[in-house]
This record gives sequence, C-alpha cells and structure tokens, in this order.
Amino acid sequence: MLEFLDPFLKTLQTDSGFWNPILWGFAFVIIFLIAYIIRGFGKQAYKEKTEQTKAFLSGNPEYEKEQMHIKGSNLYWGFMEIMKFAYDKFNKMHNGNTGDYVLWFVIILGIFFIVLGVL
Amino acid sequence: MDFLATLVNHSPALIIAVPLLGAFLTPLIGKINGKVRNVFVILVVACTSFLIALLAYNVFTNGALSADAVTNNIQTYVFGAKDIGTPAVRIAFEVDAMNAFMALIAAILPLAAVVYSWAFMKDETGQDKYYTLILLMTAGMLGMMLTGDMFNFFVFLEITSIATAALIAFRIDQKYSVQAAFKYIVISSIGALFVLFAVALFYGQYNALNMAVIGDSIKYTMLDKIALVLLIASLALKTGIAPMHMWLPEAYGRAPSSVTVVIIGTTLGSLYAMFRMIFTVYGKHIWDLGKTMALQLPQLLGILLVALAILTIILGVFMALKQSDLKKMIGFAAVAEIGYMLLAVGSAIATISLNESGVTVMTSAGQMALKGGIFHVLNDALDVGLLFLVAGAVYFAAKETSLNKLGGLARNMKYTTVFFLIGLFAVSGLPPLNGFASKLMIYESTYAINPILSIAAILCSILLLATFVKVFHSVFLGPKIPKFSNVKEVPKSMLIGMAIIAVIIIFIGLFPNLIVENIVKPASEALMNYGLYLGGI
Amino acid sequence: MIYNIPYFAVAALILIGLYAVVFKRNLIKIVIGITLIESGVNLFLITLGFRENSVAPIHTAGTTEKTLMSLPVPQALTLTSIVIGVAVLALMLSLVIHIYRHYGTLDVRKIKEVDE
Amino acid sequence: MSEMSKIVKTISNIAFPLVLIFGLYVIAHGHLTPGGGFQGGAVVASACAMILVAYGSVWTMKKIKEKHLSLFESVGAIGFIGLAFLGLLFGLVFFKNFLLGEGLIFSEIGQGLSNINTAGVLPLMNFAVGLKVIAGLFAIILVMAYATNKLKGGEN
Repeated sequence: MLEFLDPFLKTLQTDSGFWNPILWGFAFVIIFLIAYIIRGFGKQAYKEKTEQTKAFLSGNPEYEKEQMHIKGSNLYWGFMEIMKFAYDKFNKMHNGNTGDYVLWFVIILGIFFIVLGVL
Repeated sequence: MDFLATLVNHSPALIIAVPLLGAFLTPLIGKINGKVRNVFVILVVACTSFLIALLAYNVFTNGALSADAVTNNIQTYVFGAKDIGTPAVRIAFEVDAMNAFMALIAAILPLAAVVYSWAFMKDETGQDKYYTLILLMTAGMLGMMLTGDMFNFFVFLEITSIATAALIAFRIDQKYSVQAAFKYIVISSIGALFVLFAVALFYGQYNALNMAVIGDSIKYTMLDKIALVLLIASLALKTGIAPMHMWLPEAYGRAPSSVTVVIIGTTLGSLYAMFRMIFTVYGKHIWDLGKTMALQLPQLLGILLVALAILTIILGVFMALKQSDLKKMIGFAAVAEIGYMLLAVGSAIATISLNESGVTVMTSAGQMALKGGIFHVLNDALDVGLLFLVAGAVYFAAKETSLNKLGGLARNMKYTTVFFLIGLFAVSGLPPLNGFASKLMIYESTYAINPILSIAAILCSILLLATFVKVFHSVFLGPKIPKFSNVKEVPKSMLIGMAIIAVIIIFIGLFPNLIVENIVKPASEALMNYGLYLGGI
Repeated sequence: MIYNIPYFAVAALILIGLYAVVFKRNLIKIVIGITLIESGVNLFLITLGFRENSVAPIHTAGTTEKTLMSLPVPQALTLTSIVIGVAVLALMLSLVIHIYRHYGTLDVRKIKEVDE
Repeated sequence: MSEMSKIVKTISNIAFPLVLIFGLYVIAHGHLTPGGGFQGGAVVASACAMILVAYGSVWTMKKIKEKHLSLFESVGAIGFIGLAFLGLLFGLVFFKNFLLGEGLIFSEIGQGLSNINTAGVLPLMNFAVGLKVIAGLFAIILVMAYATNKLKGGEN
C-alpha cells in the first residue's frame, strides 16, 4: 500500500558508507532525549532570573544592553591575527583593479598553455 | 499527435522563446499597470519552468511523454528545419540528461526571483526595464544550458552578460554597483571573446559549429590544444574560479538580491559549459588513452583543475571570513562552493585511466566524485540563492548590510531567521540538509583519490560554517539595537520566494537518494558516455 | 605567405588589446582595448572564410553559378559578433559615464570599493 | 551638446534624406545583398546621429522622446519573435520559413538572382530588426549625448 514511498526512503549508498536522513533523524531524537535526561541531573540550586544569572565582568560595571552586542568584525579576531601573513597577501590580490583581474586571467592562460600545450 | 506530445517536442525552442517574447512584451504591458505586469512576468517564468519540467521529465524517462524526438535520453531540436530532428547545417539544440539537469536548476531560480521581486522592487523606478532584463537573462541562461551549437553558445553567453551587467548596475545611484557592473562587463566580454576565438579555431579546422560534429571529428592538433586552453580558461573566468574570482563577490554583492539569484544560475551555466567542453567536445581525447604518451591529458587536466579548485576553496573561505559586508561575504562563500564542484569534477577527471584489459575507465571513486560534484551544482544554486534572498530581506527591512551595524533582527524577523538557518545548515554541509549529502559524496570520493584533498575540503567547510555563524550572530542574535527596533518582517511575496527554495532544499535534504538516482546519476552518465551525445546529431 | 598577414594582424590586435586592458589606467582606454580584442577576433573569423581568388558571396544578376566565393558563414558569424559588440560597447560607455558621475575620475585605480 | 553653425545644419538637412533612403534600401535588400536589418538600421541611426550633432541633444530630446523610441524597439523585437512563433504555428517548427512557396508576399523561389520577391519571412524579419536597431541605437546615442550634456552642466 505504501509502495510509492519506497524510492523516497531508500538509502543513499556511497562507496564505503551510506547516508539516510530519516535514520539520522531518529538517532538525533534519541540522542537529544538522552541529553535532555542528563540535563535533568544538573544542579538544582540554579534559579533563573535571580542574582545567579547576572553577568560578572571582574567587578567592572555592566554595559548597557545595546553596547553589549559584539560587532561582526570583532568576531574571530584571534584567527585573523594569526593568519595575518595570509590575509596581507589576499588583500593585495583583491585590490579592486580591473586590469589586475584581467592580468590574473592572462597568467592562468599562460600556465594552461605551458601545461597542456607544451607537455 | 496530441497536444502534450507536440508541446514536449517543441519545448527546447519554447523554453527560450517564451521568456524572450515575454521580455519584449513586458514594457508594453507595463504601460497598463504595474500589478498586471508583475503577474504577467510571473506567469511567463512559471510557464517556462513548466516547460522545463516537461522537457526534463521526457529526457530522464527516455520519452515517456513524447518518444518522437528522444533517443538514448537525448532530445534534439533543429531550428527552422523541415521536420524537427533532421540533421542540417542549422542551429540545433541537443538536450541530454546533463542539460536537463542544469535546466531544472534554471527553472527554480528565476521563479523564486520574480516572486521575490514583487515586494522587493516595489519602490524602485524603472521596473519595466528590470523585468525585461530579468527575462532576457533567463532566456540567455537557458540558451547557454540547452544549446548544442558553439556559436549559439557564445551568443547566449553575451546576451546573458549584457543583461546581467545592466542589472548589476540597476541601483545606478549607488557608486559601488556601477563600478561592479563595469568590472563584470569587462571581465565577461573578454571571457566571451576568447570563447569566440576558440570557436573560430574549431570552425577553421572542422568547418562545423555543432558541438557534436566537432566532438566527432576532433583530432587534438596543436590548434585544438590552444582552443582547449582558451575555452577552459575563459569559462573558468566566467565561472569565478580563483585567482580569477575577484569580480564575482563584487557583482553578487552589489546587484539587487533578486538579480543575484539569477546570476548564480548564469555562473553555473558557464561551469556546465566547461564540463561539456571537457567531457564531450574533447571526449575522444579524454577517454582515448591508447595513443597518447606518458603524461596523459586527463591526469594533467585533472591535476590543474584540482589545484585551481583547492585555491578557490581556500581563497573563498578565508576572504569570506574577513568580510564585514553581508552580501559580499555570501559572494565569497559562493566562490568557495564553486571550488567544491570543481574539486569533485577535477579529481574525477584525474582518475580516468587504463584498466587491466586496456579499456579507459573512470574509477568508482571518480564516478562517485563526479556524481557528488554534479549534485553539488544543484545544492549550491539553492543554498547560496536562499542566503542571498535572506540577505536581500535583511537589506529590505533594515536598509543596511554591514555586519558591524546590524544586530538583533531575529526578534522582529522570525521567518527570515528560520530561512537563514536553513540556508546556513545547507551551505555549510550540516546534516540533515542537502549540502551534507553532496559534500559527503565529495569528501568520501576525494579521500579515496587523495586524502589531503578531502582534509582541506573538510577544514574549509568548517571555516565556512564559522563564517555563517558569524553572520547569524551579528545580524540575527544579540540585544535589540535602537536603530532597528521598528524593523518589520518582510512582505509575503518575499517570504514566498524564499520558501520556494527552502522547501526544495528540505525535500532534497530528506530524500537525497531520490534525487541522486533519478536526476544526478543520469546526468553524470551523460557526461561520461560522450558517444551518445556525439551520435545525437 | 601574403595570405598569412591577416593572422599576424589578429595576434597583434589581440595582444595590443590585452595590453591596453591590463596596463592602461583610463577607463576609456580599457574600453578601447576590449574593442581591439573584439576586432582581432572578428578579423580572424573573416580571414578563415577567405579562399584564394574568390569573390564576395553575393548573388547578383552578373555572377554565374561557378564563380568561386568566400565562405558566407564566417561573415554571418562576424556580423552577429559585431552586433553584440555594439551592445557591449554602448553598455560599457554608459557605465563609464555613470562611474565618472559618481567618482569624478576615470582612473581605474580609484574606481574601487572601500571597506568601511 | 549645443547646436552647431548654420552651415552644418543646412548640409545635414540636405544629407539626411539621402542617408535615410540608403539605409532603408539596405534594409529592404537584406536578403539579396550584403546588409540587412542591422546594417541598414545602423545607417539610418547614423543619419539621426548627424541631426543630433547638428542641432544639439536638447533640441532633439524635445522633438523625440526616448520613451517612444523604446516602444518602437519592443515592437521590432516582438515582430521578430512573433514571426518565429508564426513559423511554429504554420510550419510546425520554430523559425520555420512558412511564407516560402505559399503564393503570398516574398514567396517566390529562384526566378532570377536579384528577385526581391523571394526569401519568405527573411525580409520581414529584416524589417523588424531594422526597426529595433534604428530605435535602439538612436535611443542609446540620444541618452548618452543628453547625459554627458547634463554632466557638463553639473560641473560648471
């Protein structure tokens, strides 16, 4: 009766594995339940909306709510700092100059010529 | 002959003709009323999508609707001939499973775009021109994806470029969009001219313009090598493969979002053309290793493409992480996604080798990579398209795209946030959405080919996730910002436009096998069995 | 030999055009470079269709059927390419006008986005 | 662009109809001689451009509105595509030359090498393309001239 569902429910077979979102969904639900149960074992003394939930900034005064939002460019600051050597080069590449964009095309054309044409 | 069969037989021509006619009628209808025009445009695009669906169904089932014009899953259409399907020295459309697959992508994107534009473009002037150009662009994109004629391909490429450049500069009062459009038209006209040069090289040698005829008679002379180089390099330029990708984030970022969705389709059309050139036009030399020397064409080409692909992924992801403008960031992410497709297909080409019995085969890992790459084309179009529509919705609601100024929008824009989360999960390859299925295929097969490739791909995918988490944090989460406290949810038509794509993403995510078996596998086989395409005309 | 001269012209035109696009800073000169590349490609197409001692492929009352004619197909292709070229040229020039209006300069190094 | 001297105006007045007729000739003989819709259209548009140069963009803009030109342009394009659709309707193939040999206009085959009454829908398509090119090119030139004029005005 439900044969028309068969093609929908078949598993995607790859060479060494498989992927079935429906099975994954079941597993997800089970793991979520387990996690929820574990959460139940947490500290009972924790109460919401009391002193406990207030931010503690090493004694500094708390900012206004509007100023607390971390702006986009401040995220991943450490990563950018470490990768600075790469970003310097990348920024130089993306200099917004049309001529340089075409120059890259000519360079790639040359590389392809050398690799495919001569070899 | 009943009506449906006639319609299906003529669908390759009608798919181009309907949007073209619609494009030229739009300014006239626009004189009546804005709403009538919008309904008309949506009807035209819906009609086109319906025709594409018919054509694709007919091709994938090898003539279930009309068996007349289809042989071996290939439907041909010769313009102006006595009878459709007669071989003649005319412009011919040849639609095999790969073309049909690409056309299906091109059926979804413009539909979502025009539905979305209803509200998105409501307050703009020059909407007649906008809709005309969108329809022209759709026609050009579909032409690129369906044509079987080299010169015709060039013409459609240029039609698409011109319409796209004009649309990127649609907000002509913003200086960044004008300069992005100028860069786009310079880059794309140079790319198209080199394609034309390659076409001329073919014509000079084989006296033919039809892809199948050229592929049948190709000899791989020195001139053919030059033509191959020109074709691959210029189509890579048009696709936005690093280090020639710099125009892409600017063009994607500065065009109105509804336009960007269609530009994704045109970019993928160029990518498709590259695959078609490599696998079909040069098919004889990719698959015929007996004669060539120690260093063989598929390996060389594959390694080159994989190197470019890795560069594309890394550059795209790293630059995306750094951006502070929402739309430009998604643009760089789109570059990285293109890298994944090229990685898969390049490594598939590199695995072509002679087996023990002296027959050229692609290893099973290579076939899986090819399937994954083609599947990823569909997924990328949908995921990145959805993200751009969300970015457009954010711009529409808050009139701001800078990540440094936005914040806390999830409070007022619930649906948009949900759509963004769907796009985020899909584009960064998290289960259970569609991006995961195709990326799994790519990782697994490239791991079998060379582990380093797949490790790099996975690492970059994680960075991609980090990028979009940054967007999610800085745009949607966080406290209410006073400037955006009055922001409202976007109008219904924009939500419907996003929902069209989101529903398809979830559907593919839940039933990946259905898509892979019925659509992706025939498409990859169509690329591998070049002989069928050559025999089509 | 004399018939090879157009091919040298083709190479020269394309290279000069690329040089102009890559190294010139004035937007108008970049546009000129693109049209140079385009004329190079068009010249190439036309040259491919030429046959020795042939006449233009026009049927008028005077020509007999047996006259050797150049191939008409490349000429049709060239014509299409010229038509497209006109459209691209018009679009590029109008974009240049708008760029000049916004930036007040035609120097390509100053036409760029600035990250805030 | 401001208007030019009386000499230029007079000469362009004389030359304008000649150029116009030559352009129309090229369009009409498109299926017999080199030329056709685009070439003839470009010639006619160049005649219009000559008027534009002689009389200045402001004057021309008063006489001819860009809106009307773009209307003509869409009519030409619709004519072209419509003829292709008629091929589908009457000849069962898109772009089919359905007029050929039917006894209507432009229907003869052969019968002398410079017979203008031949080639089926091709002359009609040439007319459509010609209309589109005249309107399109002239609109481009007009708008550009007007825009650069305004640009100069803005600087002063």
